[in-house]
Amino acid sequence: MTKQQANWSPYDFNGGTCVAVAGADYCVIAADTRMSTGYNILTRDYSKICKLADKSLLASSGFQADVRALQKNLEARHQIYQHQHNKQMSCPAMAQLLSNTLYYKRFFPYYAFNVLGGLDNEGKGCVFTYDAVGSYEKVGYSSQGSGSKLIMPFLDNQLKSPSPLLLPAQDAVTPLSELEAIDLVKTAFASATERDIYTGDKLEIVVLNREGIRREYMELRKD
Amino acid sequence: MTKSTIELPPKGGFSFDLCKRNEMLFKKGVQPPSFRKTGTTIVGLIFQEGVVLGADTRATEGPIVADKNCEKIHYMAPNIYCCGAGTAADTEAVTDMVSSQLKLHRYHTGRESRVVTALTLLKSHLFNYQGYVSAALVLGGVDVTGPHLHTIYPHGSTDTLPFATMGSGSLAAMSVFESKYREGLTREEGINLVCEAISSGIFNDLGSGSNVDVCVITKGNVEYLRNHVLPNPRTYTSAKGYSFPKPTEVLMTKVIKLKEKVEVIEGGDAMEE
Amino acid sequence: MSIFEYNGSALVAMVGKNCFAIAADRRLGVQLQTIATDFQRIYKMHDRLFIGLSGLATDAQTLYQRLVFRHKLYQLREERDMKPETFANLVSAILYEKRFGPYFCQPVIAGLSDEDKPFICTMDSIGAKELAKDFVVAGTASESLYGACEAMYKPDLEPEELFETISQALLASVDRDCLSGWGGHVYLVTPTEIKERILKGRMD
Amino acid sequence: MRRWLVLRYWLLPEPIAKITEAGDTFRKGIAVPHNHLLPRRSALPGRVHHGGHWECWKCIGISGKDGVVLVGERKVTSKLLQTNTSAEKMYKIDDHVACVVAGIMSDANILINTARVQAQRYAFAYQGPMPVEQLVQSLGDTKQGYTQFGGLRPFGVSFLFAGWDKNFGFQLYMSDPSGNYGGWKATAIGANNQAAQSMLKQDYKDNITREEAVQLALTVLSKTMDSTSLRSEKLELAEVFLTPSGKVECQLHSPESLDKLLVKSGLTQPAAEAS
Amino acid sequence: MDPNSRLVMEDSQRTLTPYVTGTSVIGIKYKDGVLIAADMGGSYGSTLRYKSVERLKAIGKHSLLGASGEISDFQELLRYLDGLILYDNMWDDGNSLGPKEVHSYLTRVMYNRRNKFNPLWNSLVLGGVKNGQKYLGTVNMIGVHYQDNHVATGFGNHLAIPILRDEWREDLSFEEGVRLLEKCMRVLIYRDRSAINKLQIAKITAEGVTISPPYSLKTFWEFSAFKNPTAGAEGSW
Amino acid sequence: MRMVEEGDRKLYPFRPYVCDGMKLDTSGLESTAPVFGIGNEFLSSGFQMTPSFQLPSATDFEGFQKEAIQMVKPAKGTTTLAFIFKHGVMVAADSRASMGGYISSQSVKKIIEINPYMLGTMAGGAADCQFWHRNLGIKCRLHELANKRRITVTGASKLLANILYSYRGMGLSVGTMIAGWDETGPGLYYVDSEGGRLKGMRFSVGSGSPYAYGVLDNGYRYDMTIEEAAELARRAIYHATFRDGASGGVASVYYVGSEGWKKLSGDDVGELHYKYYPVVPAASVEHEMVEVGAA
Repeated sequence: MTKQQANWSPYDFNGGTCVAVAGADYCVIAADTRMSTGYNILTRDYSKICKLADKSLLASSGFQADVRALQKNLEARHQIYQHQHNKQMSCPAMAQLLSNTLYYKRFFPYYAFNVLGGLDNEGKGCVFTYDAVGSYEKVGYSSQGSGSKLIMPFLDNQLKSPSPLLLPAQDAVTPLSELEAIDLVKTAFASATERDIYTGDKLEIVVLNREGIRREYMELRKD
Repeated sequence: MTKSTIELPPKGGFSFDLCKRNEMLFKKGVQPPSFRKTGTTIVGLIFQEGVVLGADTRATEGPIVADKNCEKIHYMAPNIYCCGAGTAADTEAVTDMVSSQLKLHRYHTGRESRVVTALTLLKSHLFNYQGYVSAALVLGGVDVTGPHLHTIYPHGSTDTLPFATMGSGSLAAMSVFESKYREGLTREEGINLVCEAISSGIFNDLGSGSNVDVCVITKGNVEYLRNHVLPNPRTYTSAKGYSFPKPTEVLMTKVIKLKEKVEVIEGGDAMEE
Repeated sequence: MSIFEYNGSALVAMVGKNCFAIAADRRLGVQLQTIATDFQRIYKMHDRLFIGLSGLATDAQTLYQRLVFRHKLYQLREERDMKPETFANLVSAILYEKRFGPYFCQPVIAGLSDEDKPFICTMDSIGAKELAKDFVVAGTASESLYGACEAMYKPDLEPEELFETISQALLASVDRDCLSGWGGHVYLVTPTEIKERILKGRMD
Repeated sequence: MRRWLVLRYWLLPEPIAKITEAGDTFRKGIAVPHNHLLPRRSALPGRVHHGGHWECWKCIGISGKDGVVLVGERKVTSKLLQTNTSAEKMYKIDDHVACVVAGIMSDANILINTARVQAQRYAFAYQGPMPVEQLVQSLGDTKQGYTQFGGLRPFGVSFLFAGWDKNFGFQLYMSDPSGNYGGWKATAIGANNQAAQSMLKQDYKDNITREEAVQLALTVLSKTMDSTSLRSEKLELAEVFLTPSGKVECQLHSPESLDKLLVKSGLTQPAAEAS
Repeated sequence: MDPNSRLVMEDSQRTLTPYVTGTSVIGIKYKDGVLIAADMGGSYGSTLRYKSVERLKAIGKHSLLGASGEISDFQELLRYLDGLILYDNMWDDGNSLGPKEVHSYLTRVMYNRRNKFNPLWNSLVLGGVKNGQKYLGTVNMIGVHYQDNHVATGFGNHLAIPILRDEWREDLSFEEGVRLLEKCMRVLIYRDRSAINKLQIAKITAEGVTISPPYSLKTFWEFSAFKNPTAGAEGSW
Repeated sequence: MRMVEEGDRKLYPFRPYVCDGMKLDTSGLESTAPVFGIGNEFLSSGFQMTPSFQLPSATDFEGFQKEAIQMVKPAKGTTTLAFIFKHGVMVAADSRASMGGYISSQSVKKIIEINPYMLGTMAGGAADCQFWHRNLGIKCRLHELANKRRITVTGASKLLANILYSYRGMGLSVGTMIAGWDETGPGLYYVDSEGGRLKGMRFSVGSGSPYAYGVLDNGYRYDMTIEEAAELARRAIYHATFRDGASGGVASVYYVGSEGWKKLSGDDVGELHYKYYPVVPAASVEHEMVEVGAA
């Protein structure tokens, strides 16, 4: 390590993209497994998806140390919750906890862009998307990370349903089946890998439905 | 009529008349634009009878891949080629310029160009612009004095080497060269080593990617193998393709029919169709 | 706020079977404020050559006028229209001439070359050419456009399919960008006709 | 054309010396009426003119109420000569102005290029077509410059300009090497232009239509030409007119459309000499 | 809790630049365990000031630590680790900290020192074997940590990793592993200005840790082209 | 953080900072015992229960804030408005959140329901507003429980203003309106993160406010019917979304009356535009013959 200037930065950007799509009775959470810094790849196999509770999975990208610290923090909080309430946290509850946890570091933010996917109490798929300091919103689908700007327009085009704020309310468009959602996510990531240098190597897809959690992998471009 | 400001045809070289305005904009807190950069892995090595040059084919604009299959090995002369890394426009322009100077020089001398001529022309141009024309080049060729390989840095300094790598993937490529290069490589071994070095850059450096271009220059013969290796096909295209849920709504349509111009003007009456 | 985001723009050109389409948004803004919603960003150099100019509007307009100047003289001297490849080189030269005080403008060139082979190309603001065989994008919504086109593009589309694909890609992308949108303007050019259409998009 | 010019300049330095050397005789000849302007042997290998008198290139221009016509005679001096389709004497300066040349072609090319650049500069600055008179005057100024200072020989070229603009409608101008120019209803330059001029004076009537103008021009040309019948490769015709949608257009005729025209106007035997 | 008061209290200045630094460390898993290699150089800026700096240390019975970056911070870390291992041994419950735990501990230390804006200016490679499980992880000064079959720090990421990603195999024998590491170290000696040709390779297997005495590699600098490079191209450098 | 004295270097204690000397280790009694028994203070990553803000002890706090926010680009940009009229308070807002030029969401709920009689609007940093409005809701509920009557709009806005004032200069960005109905009738306050708190009849906040004010001031009359007021509010939000790049999505309109608030409408501004300015029926396909020079 040659002599470094004094202006070291506590932050770094480790790249990667994550996507979550909620269905009627399932939730697909996917993220690539590349971790990089600057122009080189640190590892091709680092999972960005963390199981916080049986019905909540968190995918985050950004600064890996902050992401891991945030995950450990939430896992610990979930342990305490289970000790105190003798039950698992529901996904919306975890969503609020994540928002608060992010906001507590409002003046020294976790540099982590999170998307929380899971099943709510009625077993319906739900996805919450965040900015780095805790502002969150329940959505039908979302993507975060370096390739999110590439993926979002495509997801909008395929999955856009009337906004929940509409009054008189319009019923949501019929969501995709689980297989169609997985196919959509695969295409989204293949497209993002083509154009974003920080996305690639391997795609980890986690499907959460009534039966439980199932993982699937797909190779992505390695360049 | 007052002499209009537009000089035509411009006498060549750079025109600086927008600099003052741009300076004012930057002072008002506007960020200067980032130009398309070729992150790039470019290499060259000398083997028994000549030189092998190699390059990847990715051009990036920040984190976004702007061009998935660009050409980084530029023609300089029938026996000289040059790989470029750095600002894409600069590498393109400086190699084109020197290539035309070499051509005029060949007309003038009636002899085959030498690599050292190209080297000197490039380095003096780059030196004049003190690195602002940011082109990092690997110049290779075979001339009457034999095979030559040089690297040229944006500030104008040059090296003469048996094997060389440049660009953001140069370290990955250099690790392959340092561990596998030896003197007297045959043509096949040279090409394979260059492919290995470029692939090392493609897979380990984020600034490089897509395909491998190779150019083999020997006495009196050049083989430019464009997309010699295509190691990175797209991994997934959905079988059934996608339909658009909501068709596009159009407000106004205007159709202009084009027809081949009919030359004959019958009897001089105005042309009506 | 980068200089390219001052006025806001979105441009995409796409190649189909023996035809091409070039599309742009219609907004002219000053940072977040929308000034005009019918801004013309795509210009016709001649019936088989279109150029879209994104970035700083003043530079785009000046550059267009200079290109008309040079193209008109070429037409008069050569007594024929300029081929797209030649025109791309002309634009690249004009931009690179201003290397150290550049026009803040990213052109997208689309044309039918000889035997009606479609030709598209884009450049950065100092003329680094990028010849693509599928699609090229430019403007503040370029990242979204890259993603949308990459996912929606299929080779050898028929003209009407091409029009549908490029319009969907454009509208999907500008709906994710604050600085471009307010409708779309699409030119679909085949060897026999030019179809110019105004798209109905979100006006927010 | 420009590339050909540049290459030629680069490759064959030898003829330049010829012109400058010829220029000496020329400077002496300045006071002499312009028909002695050209040195004995023309410098242009491709353009051999027998007799060396350039004034045998006859041009007629007639301005009518709905269009302006320019006719230029083309001396075919040897069947070996390549008569490619691109016009030799008729040139477009801009979409709304055409001109026909009488004089040394090399000089004309320079002036035409200057005129085209002036027109585009105006269009760039004002985003509209350049008024025809302003264009002719700017070219006149250029020519005049060479007659007063600089030690350079003047351009040995006379032009007929035909154009339209929204200020004065259809216009016809004649400009000569001194830089003088004048607006005309109809005029002729080149060999026995007096004869042509007088013929025009008789037959010209004020609001002549474009078709009548074409007829008149062709008849005057055929009468004043020494060669017998009129064939399409012996002349060039350009018309400036308004399309039905009101856009000005200037059209240079191709040999085929000229043949049809000649047949229609009975100035040549039908099909006998179909080129 | 008034946010402003906390701020005033901690305005002490902290050294934020490294002084004496060790260059890259590279580690790989092999058939029986983990191999880590590091040279013995300690640079003071651009001067190769110290030539016998031990940058490989055994930690407890199951872990092996290699460190690059600021040597004094590395020594401070060793003191923390002594405390940790001592505390672990004192439980005397028949269990001892394995590589996974030590790596996690190191990550927490680095991350929290980063949070205090008083980082330990190091990049660490932590290898080990416990209950037959091989482990190889790394963590840098701001807490970025991951595991892989081959890791490197500093220049190793640029020069060694491309070779390792090409030639690493699951079933590398000890000799092959050492030869692979030596190949990487040789490239580093050629191309890294702070590397010196005096290195150690440490091995950790279920049996324990062995750290080789310092030795040098055979290097080759005699390419003929380097002797008279500008033959036929006079005027070039 | 107390560094260990030089003296006992070799016996460097593993003893936790928490209990030095003979003090009993009572940490087990606390409701959430620290997960990690030993180790020194810098190990526990700020894992206290009561929410406290972990501050970066960077020397240059402001510089660090500017950089961190620059990098993190929290969602911002909006148009909100509220006005008092004869029948109560009309509150309206758009639903777009943008990060730099990128639209992160088109469906953000910017009118926050503090309690059935009080609404808060969100403008500026989305996270700041969400968090502090939720916090304000808790405080108002506690007030009700303590005082057996609902908090007044004045009181609630003062609570928020005091909190925001305590964080002055630390980079919070909030521009909010507290609208509600209490015993004094309709109440409307504007509170912002610079510490400003204004009672008023008509406010618009956010990057789109100039455009909203234009429509609002033009159409406002005290004695409007509820429908007229709702239409005015909707129209103002629509015009703001048309002109301002950072506003868009859905125009939500709420009405606060004596029985509390009621959401009147939520209309996508995309459709609203074509309702206000219907497009002339699809123009006929014009054919235009133009000959073209030979290719």
